[in-house]
Amino acid sequence: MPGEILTEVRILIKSDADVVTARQQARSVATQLGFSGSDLTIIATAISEMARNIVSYTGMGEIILGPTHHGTKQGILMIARDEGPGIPNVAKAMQDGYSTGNSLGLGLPGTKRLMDEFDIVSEMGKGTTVTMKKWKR
Amino acid sequence: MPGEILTEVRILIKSDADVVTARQQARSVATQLGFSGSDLTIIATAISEMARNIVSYTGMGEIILGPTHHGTKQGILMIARDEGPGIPNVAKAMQDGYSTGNSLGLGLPGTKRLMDEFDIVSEMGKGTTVTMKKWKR
Amino acid sequence: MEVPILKQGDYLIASIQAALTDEDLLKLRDELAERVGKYRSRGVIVDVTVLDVMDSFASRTLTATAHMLRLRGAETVIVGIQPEVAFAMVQLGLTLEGVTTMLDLEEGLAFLNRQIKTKQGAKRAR
Amino acid sequence: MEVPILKQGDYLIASIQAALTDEDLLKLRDELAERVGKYRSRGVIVDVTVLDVMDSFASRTLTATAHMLRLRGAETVIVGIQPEVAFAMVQLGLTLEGVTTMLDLEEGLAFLNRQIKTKQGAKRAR
Ligand SMILES: Nc1ncnc2c1ncn2[C@@H]1O[C@H](COP(=O)(O)OP(=O)(O)O)[C@@H](O)[C@H]1O
Ligand SMILES: Nc1ncnc2c1ncn2[C@@H]1O[C@H](COP(=O)(O)OP(=O)(O)O)[C@@H](O)[C@H]1O
Repeated sequence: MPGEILTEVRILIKSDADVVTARQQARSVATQLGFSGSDLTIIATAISEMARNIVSYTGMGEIILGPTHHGTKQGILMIARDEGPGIPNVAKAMQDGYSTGNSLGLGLPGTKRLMDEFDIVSEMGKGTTVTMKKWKR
Repeated sequence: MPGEILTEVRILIKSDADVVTARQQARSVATQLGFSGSDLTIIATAISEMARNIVSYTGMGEIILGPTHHGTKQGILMIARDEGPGIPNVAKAMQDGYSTGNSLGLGLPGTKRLMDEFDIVSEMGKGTTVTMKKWKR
Repeated sequence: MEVPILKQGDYLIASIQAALTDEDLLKLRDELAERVGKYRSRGVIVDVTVLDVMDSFASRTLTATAHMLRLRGAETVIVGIQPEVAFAMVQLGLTLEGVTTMLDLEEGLAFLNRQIKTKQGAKRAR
Repeated sequence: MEVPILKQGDYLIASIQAALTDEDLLKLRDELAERVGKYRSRGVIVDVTVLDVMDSFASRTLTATAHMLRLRGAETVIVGIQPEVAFAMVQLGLTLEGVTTMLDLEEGLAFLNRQIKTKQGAKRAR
């Protein structure tokens, strides 16, 4: 993604304390990029969900935050990346209520609803990358 | 599973008194394996549900309890096995509220929520095997 | 393992003493339904303090018992669910919907006393 | 980040002071279950005013906490969910099913007072 991210923040995710750090950083980067109000909450919530999935389902991963644009639209780019086991059936994982853990199964589909763009690529044994964008209003 | 189970306890399940015995044994084995507090209750509850399913839906079966480990993680392995009619649609049976009896239909999905690992294999006319693991904290 | 049922004034108190089989639980339900009629009891307390497991069968049976007894004119309170038991129940998805739960016997009795006084008050007002 | 739990008469008030990790939330759940027994509390208020994110783990844990505490005889109210937080929760699909939510601490206390009076009074269907 070089060229697209001008300045970026990377947060290593390996414990549940890092989930808190990631959502705080997300809020801070989004504020710097000019987001406000409920958009900040939405961005922090999305990052919280994706960071938790990294902790829950893989050993370790990272969150990358930075600016993005498309034509005149300005926004924030968020990437959650891990080299964990991957998701066997991404279509299933994207359904409300589907969880291999003991949780609600709303993380992936819910976060997609929070974002303007949401893209997930997962390869068995290689890991998972979720790329999200939220545009400024 | 040889090599994985060092010492194991087997409990024959054929009446509702055996359900009580099974959950008491589960608590006792788990205590010996170093579990305590709410984990003991969770383990006993899971065994109670699985043992009752054996009594309710098949003539007879068994519960096997023993130690397990994965890397440095230590835990308890619990197997509920019967040679009953099997479950025609396991995915359906795993849904909250699905029951062919007059009960709550929470036994299988609820027990999965109680466990760290939960695996069910069922073959029509051959029987059902539920394999569960709970790790020490 | 039979559950002793004590009559105390207008109330019945069933104190579970040890782990119960499913059959014991069904017997308790039937026994309570009968005695509520026999003694014209206004309230029933089921003390589950000693139970270290409350699984789906026990929850379903106790809920059904409470509903049955209400139809027979008695209020039922389940008391003494231990914290770990409550935790496991919630994970299983069991919430004892529509059943009154109180911390212990004392709270349960206090609840029934308030309950029944109000019911009597309402009747007198009519 | 430990959550201070204040005892105020029959109630416990847990005022979350800062962002919580998942572990902090689980500790809060266990601590409340224990203290409800110790202090014989009838009501619990969890004040989440300062939380700027309520994600699926927090929602699930608070829901489980409320159900657990009810089984122990105490009513739970979550207060202070901010409008933007509520908005994000709804988008995520989180609804705190079966949990009472009130605007703020004051409303929460008023609700518990009414609730407990009602419990003392005629039985209402829950
Ligand atoms: N980063 C990841 N690596 C591997 N598996 C994942 C990852 N994220 C999600 N999953 C899988 O997708 C399922 C659905 O995820 P999600 O919608 O976030 O719900 P939940 O986390 O509540 O289960 C998870 O249960 C898990 O099996
Ligand atoms: N060991 C078993 N053998 C055959 N069928 C089973 C077995 N365990 C469960 N089932 C089937 O799966 C359904 C769901 O089980 P469960 O979730 O435990 O709920 P419940 O026992 O309350 O019906 C049962 O109604 C039954 O039809």
